[in-house]
Amino acid sequence: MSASAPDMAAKPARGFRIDLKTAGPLVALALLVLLGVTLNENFLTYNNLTNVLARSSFIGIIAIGATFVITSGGLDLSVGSMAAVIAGAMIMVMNWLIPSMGIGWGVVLAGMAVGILVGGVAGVGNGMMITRGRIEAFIVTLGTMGIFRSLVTFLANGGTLSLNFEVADVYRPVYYDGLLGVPYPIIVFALVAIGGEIVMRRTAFGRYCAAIGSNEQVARYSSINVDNVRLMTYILQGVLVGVAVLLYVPRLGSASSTTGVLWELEAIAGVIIGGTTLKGGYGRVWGTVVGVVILGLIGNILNLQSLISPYLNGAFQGVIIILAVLLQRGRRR
Amino acid sequence: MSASAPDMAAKPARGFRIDLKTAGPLVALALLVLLGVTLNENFLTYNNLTNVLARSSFIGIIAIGATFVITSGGLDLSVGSMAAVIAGAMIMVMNWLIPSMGIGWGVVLAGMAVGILVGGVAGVGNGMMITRGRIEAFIVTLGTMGIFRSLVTFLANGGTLSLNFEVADVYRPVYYDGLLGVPYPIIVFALVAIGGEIVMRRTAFGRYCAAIGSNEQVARYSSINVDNVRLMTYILQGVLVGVAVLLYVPRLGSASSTTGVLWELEAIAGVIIGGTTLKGGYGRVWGTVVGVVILGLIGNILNLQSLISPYLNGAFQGVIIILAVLLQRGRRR
Amino acid sequence: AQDKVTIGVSVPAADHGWTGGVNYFAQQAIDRLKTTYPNVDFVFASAPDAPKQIADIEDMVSTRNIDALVILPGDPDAMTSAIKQVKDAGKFVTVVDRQLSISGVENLYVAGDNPGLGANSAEYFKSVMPDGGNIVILRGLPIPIDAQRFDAFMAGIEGTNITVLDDEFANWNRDDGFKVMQDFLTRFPDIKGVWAQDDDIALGAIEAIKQAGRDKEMFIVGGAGMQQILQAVADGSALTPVDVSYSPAMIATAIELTTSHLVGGIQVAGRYILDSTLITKDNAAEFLDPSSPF
Amino acid sequence: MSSANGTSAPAILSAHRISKSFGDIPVLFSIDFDIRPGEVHAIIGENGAGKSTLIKILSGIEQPTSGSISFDGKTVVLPPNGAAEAMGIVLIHQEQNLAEHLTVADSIFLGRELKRFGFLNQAEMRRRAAAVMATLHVAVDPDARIGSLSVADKQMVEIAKAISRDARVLIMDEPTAVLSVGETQTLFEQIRRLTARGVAVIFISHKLDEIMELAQRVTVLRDGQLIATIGTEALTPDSIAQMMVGRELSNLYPPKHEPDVDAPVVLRVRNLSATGVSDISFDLRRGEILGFAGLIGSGRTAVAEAVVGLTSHTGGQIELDGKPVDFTQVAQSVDAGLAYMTKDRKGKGLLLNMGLQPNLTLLTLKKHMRAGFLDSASEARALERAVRRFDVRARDASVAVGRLSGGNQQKLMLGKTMESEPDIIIMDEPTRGIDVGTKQQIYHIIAALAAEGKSVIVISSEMQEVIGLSHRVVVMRQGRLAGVLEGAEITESEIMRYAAGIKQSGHDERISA
Ligand SMILES: Nc1ncnc2c1ncn2[C@@H]1O[C@H](COP(=O)(O)OP(=O)(O)OP(=O)(O)O)[C@@H](O)[C@H]1O
Ligand SMILES: Nc1ncnc2c1ncn2[C@@H]1O[C@H](COP(=O)(O)OP(=O)(O)OP(=O)(O)O)[C@@H](O)[C@H]1O
Ligand SMILES: [Mg+2]
Ligand SMILES: [Mg+2]
Repeated sequence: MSASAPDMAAKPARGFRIDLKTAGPLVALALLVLLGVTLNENFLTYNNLTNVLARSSFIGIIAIGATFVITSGGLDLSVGSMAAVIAGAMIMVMNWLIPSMGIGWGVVLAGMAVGILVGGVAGVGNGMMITRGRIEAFIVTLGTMGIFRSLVTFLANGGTLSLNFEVADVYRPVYYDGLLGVPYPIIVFALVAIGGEIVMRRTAFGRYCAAIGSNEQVARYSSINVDNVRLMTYILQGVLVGVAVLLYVPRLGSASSTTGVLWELEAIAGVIIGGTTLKGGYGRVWGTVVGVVILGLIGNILNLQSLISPYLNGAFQGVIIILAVLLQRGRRR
Repeated sequence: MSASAPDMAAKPARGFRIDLKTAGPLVALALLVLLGVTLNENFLTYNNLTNVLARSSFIGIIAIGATFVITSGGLDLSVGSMAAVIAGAMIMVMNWLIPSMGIGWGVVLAGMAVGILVGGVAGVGNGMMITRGRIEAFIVTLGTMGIFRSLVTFLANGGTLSLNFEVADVYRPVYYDGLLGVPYPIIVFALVAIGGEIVMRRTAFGRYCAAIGSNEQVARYSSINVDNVRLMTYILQGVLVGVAVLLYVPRLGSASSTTGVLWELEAIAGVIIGGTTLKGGYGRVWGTVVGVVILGLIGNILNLQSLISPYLNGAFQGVIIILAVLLQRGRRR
Repeated sequence: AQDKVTIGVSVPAADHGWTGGVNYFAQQAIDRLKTTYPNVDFVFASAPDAPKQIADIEDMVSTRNIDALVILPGDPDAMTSAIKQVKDAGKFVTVVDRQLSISGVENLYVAGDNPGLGANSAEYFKSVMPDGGNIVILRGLPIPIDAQRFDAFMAGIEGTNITVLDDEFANWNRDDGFKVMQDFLTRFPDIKGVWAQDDDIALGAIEAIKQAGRDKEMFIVGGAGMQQILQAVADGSALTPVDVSYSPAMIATAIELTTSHLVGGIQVAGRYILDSTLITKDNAAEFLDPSSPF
Repeated sequence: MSSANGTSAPAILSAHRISKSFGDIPVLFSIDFDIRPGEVHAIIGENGAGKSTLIKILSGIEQPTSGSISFDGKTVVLPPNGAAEAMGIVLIHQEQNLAEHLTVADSIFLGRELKRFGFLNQAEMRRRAAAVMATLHVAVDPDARIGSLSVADKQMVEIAKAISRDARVLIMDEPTAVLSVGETQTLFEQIRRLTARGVAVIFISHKLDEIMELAQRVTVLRDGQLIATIGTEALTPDSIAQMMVGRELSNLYPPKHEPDVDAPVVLRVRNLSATGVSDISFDLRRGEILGFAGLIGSGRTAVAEAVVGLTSHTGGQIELDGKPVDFTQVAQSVDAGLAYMTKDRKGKGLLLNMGLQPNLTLLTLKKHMRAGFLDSASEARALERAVRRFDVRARDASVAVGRLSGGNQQKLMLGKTMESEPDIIIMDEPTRGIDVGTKQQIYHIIAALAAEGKSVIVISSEMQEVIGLSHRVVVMRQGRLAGVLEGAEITESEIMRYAAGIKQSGHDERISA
């Protein structure tokens, strides 16, 4: 409440009008880059920056989904476990298809389709329980978080599900190659971000998400089908987790009970750092992108130096996160 | 929003009037007990029940603090890490005092005082950043969660801090002994619960928490010092984490970087299962107690049977949590 | 050897006691070697999960110009291709404890013996329970190493009269060891032995057994060689008569071997298997190290 | 029944024997109602009579328990949740119904966004929003967030939203409650423009002169019963009032007791500047009722909020009983005997999800403590008192305040503020949405307060109210004090002249009486 009040008066971003609040996360990002440059001359290399962006792409894509969920006043704690289930399902299906389809892109594409499908179905499950069952999103997704996590443990029989190596070799370029020197994960991340920004700002769906998060009653009286819009946000979230996992599997080639642990926290953190309000009503996708990149850079910067004891990494992270948000809040008073 | 709407008509609990919503978590608890009895004849033994309640007391006491924080529209993700820091600090101080004070209750009492103090200070830190710094509670406590966790890892040098064995022997009874056959942790839990219930229902502070969580502006216009009340909830939370740790340390006599991991999630889950609304405005302490006991029983029941593969423990937990809440929501429509 | 040498060390975050030990011993080794070899620089990172650990080693290659990598992969299957990239970039790679999913990637493999830990424990149970009896098992986390230990143990006791009443995950954590053991004690009136697989779990279980006053009825076998347990073994405790070594100090060995290879040109290659030995009252003294936090 | 405007066109929307119960509490009993194209049909009645409930049924927001609705001559079941808008039935809710985070343009088009190639056509929506706002003479940026608007501006946005739709039946539930004369007239112009085009308008208001001016027919409800539907020409304000309340209404305003000439100044404000206002100076004497008049957004609320410490002031001095004060917390002003009642009962006044009792005592909880604990018996007594004094009508005290009728919410808020037993009370739109009968009661309460030595500031957009109650009137314009009127000068035209900037008094001329 208190934290959201300052947004009230903020003008909507028409084009990219610069105001203080908008600048907040960008300033934090800039300071972080400055810190990186000071600490290590390799920081600004093309290699390092693409590394950081590519690896931020999973969380980034998931966080873009979370931006919609949170903007409409919801929450999804299950995304990390969902990612693990999707990865597991993709790997199992691909391994299982090899005898009939042989090694090749056919198998990979089938696996990808399964990934998106499982994500969508998981989203439908979450969304239905929340909208039709009228159970708090926190509880539903806490429950499915446990359920999904168990499921992947069960499927992997407590161990690891590994993708067949030959298929993995076919699939690998999806993470490691790119177009004109830009790795695919970054391209996909960028496309999802642009698409998300457009949906949020330029479509009725985005508008409805904000309206529902701001005041559900008002949305309802404006003949918005609140339940359907809510449901859609969870499905979108599920599908985007699927997309993220499409990029994740070629990188790690395996899934286990530890895949995706705590991704939900990171995704939500990215969303909030980016300026979306946790209680709903106001969300911005590009802010989320900046938030996620900030989180990615923190990890990178910690690896650039040996000054801070690795035991204190978490403390450094915590301080930066608070400062990044302080920067955008503090300016307004 | 949708989830809180059903509260609208909820009668204020004057005395303990029974209504459907009130009954919800109790019904879930009863069903769980029934399940336990069916699965194992030892379930209802005095020993087993005191074991479960004593184990639940830490989370329970912390969750009672969380009830106030959440009722007033806040959130504290740092409680688990805070518990670890407090345990670490207590152990270090006690070990350090032995040369000067000798083995005995003196050292233990000093340790306890330190525990409460550290908890209070941590609460002040969280609360000040949230109220004075105007940073979202989610971000502040996510940040301090990392900071506290790092701190204890650093203090323990990545390993475990162990309490001197002789002092541990003096301290042990605080967890393992009891009064008239009731273990102390259960007694303390009960006292905190009764105290919490009274504060929530019968004091201005409790009323103010609900008012702030319901509508901060209205609270401000009603001459409530919103920032101070908020701050107080975080301090109360910190002190109660301290109290919980006073009971935790004598159990195993150690603290490490893994102490209290995910306690925050468990505490919040207990609060929400108990019927408090995550967005604030309505909270009940006794519900939280029931919620925490439900969570404790789920774990207990899982250990008392061999039907469910341990890989699926998480799924069972998830299903029960959702059902427990469905029970109280579903009845109202 | 070069003038200036940089060695990257990547380990999992201290999310339970044993990995806490890994972090500790890695730091110890680094501090020690830094003073011995002023021209060696170390980059140390610990990561909570596989993607983070991959990120760490990517960063070491692209921003810190490491010459060698010593890695204890948290999730070896997920890490294999990333480690292979480091190798392909011409770095010397030492893998610790956990086998990668394709062979021939690492230059040096310093291995603990997970199946050995299970098998050695099973041997002990067989020797002290020749007529069989009831035991319970407290497992770690549902990850491959746990499965290796568990499977080897179960294979070891096969054909004996030892009955496993139930097994549950205690997550290599004292609190969970306490809870699970409490409930097992509630459930089973007759338990002769407890295999806890890990000393952190064992410490929690011991408290539960003591609380129930059943410490005369059973014994408990942990693993990993934690000082607190070793001390008890050395003191001849009936509750913890033995322990099975699985020292997190193996990371230090790996760092030392790698450093001496790079600096001193000493040839190291292939596999170093560090046995999981049974620690008894007689040999406990060899393993005691009062300065270790583990 | 003969139609007032002479047309005998068939009804476009009608209700037959409509009854409604919430749970087992009946609220409406067998109501017949109809509206013809081009007609303004007013609904009046006491607070809680069931007006809002009736129009909610007529717009599909609520479903009747029994009875039927016909639209265009056909019996229909109206779709819920405002979907009836697609049929041309547009409703302005009594309680403002806007999402705080959205912009003005967003809000006006919410639920029926203009699109081009599937994407929002924001430029066009902004343009049209600006155009509608302009027809209402409201200078609000279409990109401004709703949360940053004043209550009156929000109401204008609601009106803009409604009139910008293709309405065949436009239903307005107390649209003028927070509007001043000027805005009301603009609204009426728009209503007349719409009715000329054949739009049917259902209009709810407690301001009887407005009804006389605008409506052709009037339906009177009392306690959920239909009393009568009558053509306006057969009515006088007095006869309507009598039908509503069921008794003869004596003089609405009590006689003014002039305060003693030597009564001390209890509140002295000098050169006050704060957000939205600057250089405000005035005095308030003991036993005085000081009216604050002005157009919407002229800064009356801003002055009050700065005085009590809700917002910080950037300059000037405030003296209470001769002592300089500088409140930074509302609690300080309450303790000093100065209370402020907000006009925004939904956003700032009441906790809608809580019962009557916690709402009433929230401001004064300290008075209901025994040995450090809340004394709910004492709270219950306070509620009983307030219910009697302000005639708050609720089924039972545990009902969530959000479910009370608008007027009863207002009365409860009045009760809440009076609980603090202030020596100086600032009331912002005190009779917003209150029926004439109760209004009279409240005016008498205000007069009685003044007579017993309390001082009252009444901020009101209802000119008659300011004139009828005040000993002196401060007129504000664009954040500044335009003039102070007293005695015979207090007339509608004089106030308007100052408010519109036609007349301006010298600076220190008449700060004090
Ligand atoms: N959702 C609801 N649940 C229960 N009771 C309700 C609900 N809505 C209205 N009521 C009750 O119905 C009665 C009529 O209310 P309504 O809002 O129609 O009155 P009104 O004539 O509009 O009054 P006002 O002039 O004060 O706005 C009141 O007693 C009110 O408490
Ligand atoms: N917090 C604020 N930030 C910016 N402008 C404000 C703020 N509060 C008030 N204003 C502006 O100050 C002016 C005075 O507003 P205020 O609400 O005090 O007027 P008012 O005369 O009380 O209006 P009404 O007739 O609606 O009661 C308005 O233009 C308003 O938009
Ligand atoms: Mg089992
Ligand atoms: Mg009404």
